[in-house]
Formats: sequence, C-alpha cells, structure tokens
Amino acid sequence: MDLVATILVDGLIYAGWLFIVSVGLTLVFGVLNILNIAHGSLYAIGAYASATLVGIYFANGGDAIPWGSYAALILAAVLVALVVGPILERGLLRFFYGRDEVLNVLVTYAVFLILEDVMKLIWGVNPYFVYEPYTLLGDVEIGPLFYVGYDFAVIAAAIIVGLGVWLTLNRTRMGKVVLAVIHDSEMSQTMGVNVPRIYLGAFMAGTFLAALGGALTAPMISVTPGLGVNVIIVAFAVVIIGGLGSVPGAAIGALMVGISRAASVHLLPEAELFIIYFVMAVVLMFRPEGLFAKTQARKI
Amino acid sequence: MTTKTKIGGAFAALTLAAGLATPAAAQDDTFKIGVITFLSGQAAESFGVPALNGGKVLIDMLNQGGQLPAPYTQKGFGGMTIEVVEVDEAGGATKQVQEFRNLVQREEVDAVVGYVSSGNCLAIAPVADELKAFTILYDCGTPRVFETGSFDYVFRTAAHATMDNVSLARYLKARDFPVESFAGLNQDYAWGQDSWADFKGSMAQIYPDAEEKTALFPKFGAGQYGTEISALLRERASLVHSSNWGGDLQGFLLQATARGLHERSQLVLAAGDHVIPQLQDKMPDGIFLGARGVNGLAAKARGGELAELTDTLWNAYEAEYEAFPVQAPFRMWQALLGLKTAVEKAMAENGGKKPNDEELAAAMEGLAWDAPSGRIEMALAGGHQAIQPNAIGTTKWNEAEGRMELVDVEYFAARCVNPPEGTTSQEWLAAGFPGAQCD
Amino acid sequence: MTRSLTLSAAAAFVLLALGALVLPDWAMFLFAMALAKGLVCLGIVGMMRGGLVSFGQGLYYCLGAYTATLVANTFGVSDIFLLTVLSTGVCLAVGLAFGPLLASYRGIFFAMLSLALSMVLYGSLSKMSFIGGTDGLNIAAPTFLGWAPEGRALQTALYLYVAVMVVIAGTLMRIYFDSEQGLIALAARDNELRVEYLGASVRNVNTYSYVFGAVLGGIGGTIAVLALGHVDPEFAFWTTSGEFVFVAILAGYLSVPSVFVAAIILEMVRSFSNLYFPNTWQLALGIFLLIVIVVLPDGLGSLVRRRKGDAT
Amino acid sequence: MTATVLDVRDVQKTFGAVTAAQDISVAVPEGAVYSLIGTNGAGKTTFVNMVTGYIKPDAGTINFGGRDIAGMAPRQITRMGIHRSFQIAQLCNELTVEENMLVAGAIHGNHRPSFLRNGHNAEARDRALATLERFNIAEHRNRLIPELSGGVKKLLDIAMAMAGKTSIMMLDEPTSGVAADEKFPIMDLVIGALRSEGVTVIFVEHDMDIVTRYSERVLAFYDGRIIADDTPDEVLSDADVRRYVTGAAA
Repeated sequence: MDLVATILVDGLIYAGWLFIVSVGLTLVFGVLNILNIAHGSLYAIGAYASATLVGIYFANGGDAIPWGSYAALILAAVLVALVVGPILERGLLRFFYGRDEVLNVLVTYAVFLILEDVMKLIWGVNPYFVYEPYTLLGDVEIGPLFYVGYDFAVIAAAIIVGLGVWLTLNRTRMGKVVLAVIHDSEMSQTMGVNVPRIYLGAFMAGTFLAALGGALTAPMISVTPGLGVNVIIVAFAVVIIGGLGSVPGAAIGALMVGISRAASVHLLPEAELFIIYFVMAVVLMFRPEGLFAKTQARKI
Repeated sequence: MTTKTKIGGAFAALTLAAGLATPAAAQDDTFKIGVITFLSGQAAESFGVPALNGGKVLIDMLNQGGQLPAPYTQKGFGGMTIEVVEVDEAGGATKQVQEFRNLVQREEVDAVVGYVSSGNCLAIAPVADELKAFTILYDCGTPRVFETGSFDYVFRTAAHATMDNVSLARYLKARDFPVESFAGLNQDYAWGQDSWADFKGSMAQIYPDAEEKTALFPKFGAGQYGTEISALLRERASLVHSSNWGGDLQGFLLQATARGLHERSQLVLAAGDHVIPQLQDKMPDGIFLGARGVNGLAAKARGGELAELTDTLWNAYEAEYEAFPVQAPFRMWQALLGLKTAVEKAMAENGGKKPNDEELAAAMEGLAWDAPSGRIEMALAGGHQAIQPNAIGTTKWNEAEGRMELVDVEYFAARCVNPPEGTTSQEWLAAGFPGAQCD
Repeated sequence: MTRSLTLSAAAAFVLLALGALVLPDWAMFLFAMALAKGLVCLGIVGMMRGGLVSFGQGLYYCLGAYTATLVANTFGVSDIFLLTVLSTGVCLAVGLAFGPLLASYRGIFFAMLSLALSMVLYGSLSKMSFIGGTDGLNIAAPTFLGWAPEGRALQTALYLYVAVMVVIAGTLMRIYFDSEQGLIALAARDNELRVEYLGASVRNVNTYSYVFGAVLGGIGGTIAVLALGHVDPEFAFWTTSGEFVFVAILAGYLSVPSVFVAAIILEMVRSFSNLYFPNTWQLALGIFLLIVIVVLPDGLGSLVRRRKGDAT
Repeated sequence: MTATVLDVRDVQKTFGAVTAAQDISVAVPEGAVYSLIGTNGAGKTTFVNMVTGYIKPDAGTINFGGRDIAGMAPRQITRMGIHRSFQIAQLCNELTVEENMLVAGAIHGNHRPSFLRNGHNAEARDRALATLERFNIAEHRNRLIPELSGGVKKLLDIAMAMAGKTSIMMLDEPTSGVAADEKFPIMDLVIGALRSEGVTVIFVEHDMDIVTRYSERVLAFYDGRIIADDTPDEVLSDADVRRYVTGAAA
C-alpha cells in the first residue's frame, strides 16, 4: 500500500515541475502559434538568473532572513521575463507571425542554439549552486520515507501557477481577450483587439513561466550548461498530450506523465525512458490533436 | 537549363572555396597538436574545460622550458614549440569524425590529443588508422576501443574504466565494509551501463553473498532524481553505487543527501572526486569515491617521488584557475607528458628531426613514463593501452581549513586493478581477476 | 524522361565527378557526408511538397545505418551495393508500416509524432548494450563489387558512389515532383479539402511521400555510416533530425539540386565555425540559420526556380 | 416519371444545443435542378455538408447509387459521382488556374494518377484548356488564384468539381462573392453546362431572382427543418416562407 502512496507522491512532485515548465509553452503556442524550442533555454536562463540572484542575496547578508531567497527566486524569473521576453518577441518572433508552424519551430531552434552559447558567454561553464532555499523548508516524513519540504513547495507553486493562469484567462477582461485571440486571432484583430500587445504579453508570460520553472529547479541541482536540452522534449510531450494551447491540458498531461513515470521507476525501471512516448502515442491514437485541443472547425 | 547552370555555379564555387582553404603546414620548429575536448554541454564543466586548462598550464610551462623537474626539463617537445588547435567535442560522433579529418588533412596537425566520450573514441580510432594519423585518446573510459579492435596509430594514455569499479569493490573489502545488498543509480548511456556491469561483476567476485537490488538508469542530464531517490530509500540497500558525473552527480548528491539517503546506505562513487571543488561541504562526509586514477586529492595526499612534479603542476593550476585540479587535468597531463616522452624518444632515434606519425607510433608503443598520477605503462593491447595505479578514499570535511580531504585512502597497484595483457576486462571479471598482482 | 532532364542529370553527375579530381581529402569527405545527408533531406523536401515536415527523419537515417552495420558485422557483408539494398529494404518496410499511421496527422502533430518515433529508436538503441548502446558500433570500409580500395581511392570511390546515388535519386524525385502525383501533392499542401473533394486521398499522398522519405533516409544513412565508419544512436536524436529539416528549409521545395548545395553549405559553415569559434559555434550556426530564414524564406531554390506555371 | 437519384430520409443532426437538421427527408429526381433557400443557420449548408460527407448525420439515411452514403468520407462520395462547389471557392492558391485544373484532371483522369507521367503533359493540358474555355476562363490560365476576381474563382471552383463524371452537383452559394452584374452570366454558364450533361443540380442561394429563374423546385429551410418543398412560385408565396425566409412583408 505504501508503494502506491510513494508512487503518487513522487508522481505529483514530478508532475508539478512538469506543469510549470510546460504551461508557458502551451500558452505561447496558443496565442502566438509558435512552438518554442527556445523554451528550454529560457528555463535554463531562469535557473542561472535565480542562482546568481540568490547568490547575491546571501552574499549581502541574506543569511539573517533566509526566507528572502524565495523572493529572489521569483524576482529572477520576473527579470528574465522583462528582459529576455521583449528582446525575443519584439526583436525577432514578431516578424514570423502567420508563417508556417514548422518554419517557426526552426526559428526558435536557431534561438535555442544562440542562447546556449550566450549563456555560456555570460555565466561560463562552471556550475552555480543555490541549495539554501532547498533545505530551508525542512523534511517531511511520509511513511518510511523522507521528502524535502521544498518538493511540496514546488507542488504548491504549480497549483498557484495553474490557478493563476486559469483565473487570469477566465476571470479577467484581459484574459478573455487573450482567449479570444487563442480562438481566432484574425477575428479578434478586426474586433479592435490590440493583438501585438497581447502577443507580447503572452510571450512574456510564457517566458516568466519557463524561467520560473528553471528558478524553482535551480536550488536542487547544479546549474550547468546544457540544462535546457532535456526540458524541451518532456515539455513538448506534455503539451502535445494535453492539446496544444490548452492550460488544463498541460495540467492533465503533466499528471499523466508524472505518475506513469513514477510508477515505471518503482516497478519497471527499464521502461522509464519510453514511458513518456508511450503515453503520448496512446493519447494521440485516440485523440489525434491531444486531450484538450482547441477546436479547429473550418467553415467551408 | 538555366536552373542547372546556376546551381552548378554554386556547387563549383563551393568546391573552389573548399580547395582554396588550405592553411599553411606546421613548421619544423613547432609541433602542432589538435586538442579535442568538451567546450560546451554538460561535460565541459566537469571534464573538458578543466582538462583544457590543465593542458594550457602544462604547455605554457613546457614552452618556457625548465619549469618542471626531470625528466621534463627540455623546452616544448624536444625543443619544438607546442602549438594547440582547440576543437569542441560536443555535437556527436559524426561531427567528430569530420572534425578529426579536418584537423589531420586541412590543419595538418602533427598529433591529435582528445576525446572524453567513449563513443567518440570508438568512432575516431579506425579513422585515425585509415589516415595514419598519430592519435592519443586521453580520457574516455570504455574498454571496447582496444578489446574489439587493434589500431597502429591510436594510443590511450589512461586506464580504461574497469579499474574504477574493481578498485571500489577491493576498497570495500580492504576496509572490511559489510555488504548485504547493493543498488545502483547510473546515467542511462554506455558509461553508466558499463560501470554498473563492472561493479556488479566485481561484487560478485568479492562479495558473492551480497544481494543485488534495483538498478536505476535515469536519463543523462535528468536533473530531477526525486522518484529514483524514493525507490532507493525504500530498498534500504547497504550500498548505493553511482558512476554519475558532473551536473548529474551534483544534482543527485544534493537531492539524495537532503533526504538522508547517505545515512541509510553507503554511497560509493566511481568517479566522484571532480565535484568536490563545487560542492565543498555539501558533499557529505564518509562517501567512498574514486577519481579514475591517482588523481586530484589522492595524488596530493600520496606524496612520494612524484610529489615535486605533482605539486609544481598543482600550484600552477591553482594559481591560474583558483580551484585545485581534479581528475581531468591529471589525465591531460599524463597524455601530454607521454606525448613529450614519445616525441623526444623518436627524435633521439631519428637524429633530432621532427618525428612523423610512424616514428611517433613506434616510440609510443609500450612506453612508460611518470606523471602526477603515477607511473603510466602502455602495457595492454600490444602497447597501445595504458594501465595506471588507482586510489579510493573517504570524504571528510576539514572544518578548520574549510576544505575537503580524502581520508583512509587505499592505493592499488596498476596490475592489481587492471586485467593482464590478452584478457578482456569482462573475461577477467568473470574469472575472478586471474593474474592480478596486489601487494 | 525528357531530354532536358537527362541532360541535367548528366551535367550534374559530371560536375560532381569533377569534385573527385579537385577536392582535397578532407573536403571530399565533407562533401560525401553532405551529399549523403542531402539524400535524407531530399526525402523531407518531398514531404514538404505535400505540406508535411518530418522532424524525425533521423529514424530512417539511423535505421539504415544500423542495418548496414549489423549486417556487415554479423554476416561479413561488405559490398556497398548489397548493404545499400538491404538497409533500404528495411527502411522501406518500416516506412510502409508507419506511413499510413502518420499520414493522418498534419503540421506540428506530424512533426512531433515523427520526432517521437525517432526518439523511441534512439532510446531503444541506447539501452541495447549488446550492440554498443550509446557508444555505437564501428563498421569496416566497404568494398565495391569485390574491389577493396584504401586511402584516397576509397574516399574517391565512396564519393563517386554517393554522387551516383544523388543523381539517380535526384532525377527520380524530380520526375515524381513533376508527375501527376507530384501535382496532387502540391495541391494537397495548398488545400487539402479541395483534393479530398476531387476524390483523391490526401492520406495516400502523404503516405507515398513518407515512404519515399524513408527509403531516401535509409540510403543516406547507409552511405553516411560507411563513410564515417561508425554509427551511434545519436543518428536518431532530435537534433540530427532538426538539422535535416534545416537543410530542407534552406533549400526550399522548388529545386532538387539546391537541396544538395544547401547540405554542403551547412556542413562547411559548421566545420569552419567549429574551428574558428570553438566556443561559440552554436551561436554562429544559429545566426546563420536565422539569416537564411529571413533572407530566403522560400529557400535557395527560389533563387533559381520560381513557382509559376512556366517552370520547366 | 424519372427515377429518384438522391433519397434523403429522416436525417438528424445537432451541434450541442443547436439543431442543424431535424427530420430532413427529400427525394431528388434525376436531372432536376433544386435550390435550397433559408436564412443563415437554417440548415442549408449542413444539408449539403451531410450529403457530401463533410458532416456525419446523427441519424437517418442518404441513399445514392443504391447505397446509404451517410457518414462516408467525402472522397468516397465524390468518387461515386456527387460533386460539390463551395461557398468560399476552394482552390490551390499557390498554383495557377491551369494547374488547378490539371490537378482535377489528374485525379479524375481515365487512369490512376501516375508517379511518372508529367503532370503538365500535353494531353492533360489540352483537356484542361478545353474545360477552362467552356467556362470562359481560359484567358486566366497562367495567373495565380489570389489575382483572380470572385466570379472567376467561383467558375474555376465549379469547373474543377465537374472534371470527373458527375451525377449530382451541389453548388453552395454559387453567386456569393460575385459582382452583381456577373451573377446571371455565371449561372447561365454553369446551369447550361450542367443541364447539357444531364447532371442533377442542387444549389444553395440567397438571391430569389436566381432561385426563380434557374430552379425547378425549391426547398425552404428554417431552424433545421424543411418548411416547404415545391415549385419556386408556390414556395415563395408560402406564408411561412415569407415570414421566416424571404422576410417579405406578410
């Protein structure tokens, strides 16, 4: 029985992380219709930025109030969104709106290559550590196992992010406009929506979420070059499973992948590598556009 | 037809560009080496850049001349200035084969020193022979390079990875560590898979009664080990083995120690020394680890005849890069010192000319020389594969001086932990280490 | 086959063959690899004409390469013709199995599913330590109907072999592109509904071009592994496939020869940027990619061939 | 008494809460010209879409050529001889007019589309040209679609649909998007061509002048139902039709 509980807890922790890194991807795709390979790089930049910021925090007497390091983590993600988001969206991506989806994948692939080296130029190859926030929340004992309190903070963060995105989209005027753009950007434009501003806002939100994923992960890893590569594929899979452009889809996709992966590690470790593709193949077999795809009924 | 002509024109232009881009060949008073190691990606931080930095420190000292103790007092390689062409090893074996050909045929380097990745080593070896290009594989671990092929122009100046895990098992025995069961967490690629197989094989000989528990292989660069750590905590094995390196090892250690895995199971790390400078006191005490040779802290702690050579390079490295050298620079040093020895031996035989690839290969075969990591002997694979001594120690944080120390270090002779000539490492493990010479 | 096409094919071959005389060794190898990869990209270009872009052509590139290697190492076959036929056969069979399944998907879903398939192959091969796992396998130099050249002769023979393959495949694909089926594929790319309401199956159209892509991928992979002497699962990794897509986009879908020119350009850019900017070659490559996409949105081919009724 | 070529019985279709087709039953005799009228959302296009396979009805049968074609794929229905044109002309924008026609010809030719035979072969081009001439649009043959006027697009759309052997032609608003002075010439051309081949025609139309002038029989749709099925004069004078469809004062 405690095996099931362990699988669920492990799965939830992983799913929380997956959701944070993939929800931004699905949001950006929904609004801009761009599947952003550089999302992984933004994640890595978030990790570096938070490592740097938290480092600065503790170097300047942060030890007195260690809790402030959490604010530093989030501030790092905000900074990345404010700086990198507009540079990429205004400086590059806006020239590609309405172009072929696959061509746009290639554009972001180029961005990914460029950012990999830019990060190296900024932060070098040596790892950054910011483990203080990781241990700050103490341990949690569940059955025979210890978990780190921080793991549950990640779950909480995922829930807050999910609720935040959902409420913004469905309960604010701004959000409803964004939903309209997701549904039909041409129509929204004719109806007087300032689409470029929505695009910029959505891309910055996506950047913030990617960077937040990296920032929250940074305390439990060493931040090194090449960090973003592995994130891209899993985030893609989650988003494809959930349906491109769907926020609830990303949540369900993350849960499915997280829990099946945990089950696999505990019960059948050999299959772990394939589990994500397996889930994806099964979902797409029955729902070719993912679980919560935006409907594409076409008037003829 | 105009289409074809234009495309043809483009093709011709490319051909011409390719034909013109021929650089000047190296001159007789310089010795040009191509150095290939990871400058980007995960392995850059752990292996590539420290090795390159170590190489630069050594080459600078050699090019000045007289900076190192005997027998390395002569300037450069046999008086020739050493020139380096750096190439990034990232990008896969396909790219590396192409770059290797470019180095040899376009850049016309006199020797190639490189390759951390075993896959790259396997891919390069036949190409080096085809091009008759003298090549030193300085770091990669897989025993398969010379066990499944034989190459005239290829030499590996570091022992292969079997030694790491045999040494771990012998260390456990030497310290009388009780092992009822053992589990593993290794990266899901050849390095991690081979390492686990070697460790299992060694344990089967030395601890035949120990039970083998779960073997986990998270993806390379996974970053998140929460689920795996839960599984390992549940297993309650006496030992948890890992050959992870770099960010994967750092991430695993941070997450595992936060959840007390090291208190439930003894952690044994096949190649763990290189994360100490980064982790510092975050690396828990009491972990058994190796450095793939008597490298890093184990070399420093050894002292003895090689202390002067070791300390000279150690201090120069520390002064330049503000961190102590771990395993990667040591392997670069042993490769470059071996190359120096071979060049000078070949020049002694050919009358002082710059040696060609054949002369270098002849000089390198079966060579033995001293390096900071001990005496390196090209004893296997017909004199093409090195063996070297190894050491395993236990971590202990020195609070007073704020640095990590290695205590309870056991040194193993090269012939104690490496298979003898003519036996593959898998046969040697399966047969219970026949011919091992431990004192 | 029209006279102008025959002449073009002959001219292309003569031009390529001249390369064997003037190219230095390293460049001949680079060209041979580029042309082999160009074959894979030609398959993507075929799919692009029908509106699909596969982000998983590494699947067939890898499959072809592994088939050749395993056959060579297990049965001692070294003849390049036989190896090409065998691995192409395997890719054809796999292509026929997956083609109809994937052909129901479009756009990003097709791209991502084909990518997932090749990643599954990548994962499976990485797990198979009995065939080298991630380290991969070596394959001995090929023989040509009993002739076993070495050194420059071997490189020249391989180069000419890939040149012949390129000319044959290029000519056949040109015939296909210009054929009735090729025209229907172009129409399907443009307006799938129209094609369905004319009574043709877009799924079939996509299956055909997918299967051709599989075959070309297999040929490209076989030649690449014989030239390299080594294969590893990286052949199926998504970045490998991404590069193929890049070449296809760089070339555009209008002209066949531009695919191979694009492949050579990419290899040269990469090779030189790797040497001259060892620390920032990815940056250089990424900027090059962006420039190409911005300056040549329809690819190199658009410089020489315009999409108008009079293009012959 | 001519034979019934299309027999639609009790067809139902709902989209969520919206009823798009309710108890639709109609029998179309061979060679007849029917028009469908009704306000937007009344169910005309849904009817066309169900007959041509774009939408699968929830219930009911559509008999054609001795088979129930309800739920069959558009491709299969097209091959059986029910062709259609579209409200928004469905053309290949990156191809020229001639190439659009060549595509239609290649699919509907006497042999299966070939992988070897050049799509621009002389025989196919002659045939394409002949069709284009018949619809008076041959002069545009080398132009790309976005350069064309609405009327030419409509004609090409219909010409392509007619490339194969047609038994029933369904025209979805053939004159929408067409300049006022082009409407009658286009309808003359199209209906003339179809009638000369004995094709059964069903067209959706908002312009009552066109309805009365070209159709023999009119189906009036309202709220997913057929509220009248008779000759144009009868239907257009029907009180319900005047109230719900034509909007003329009662």
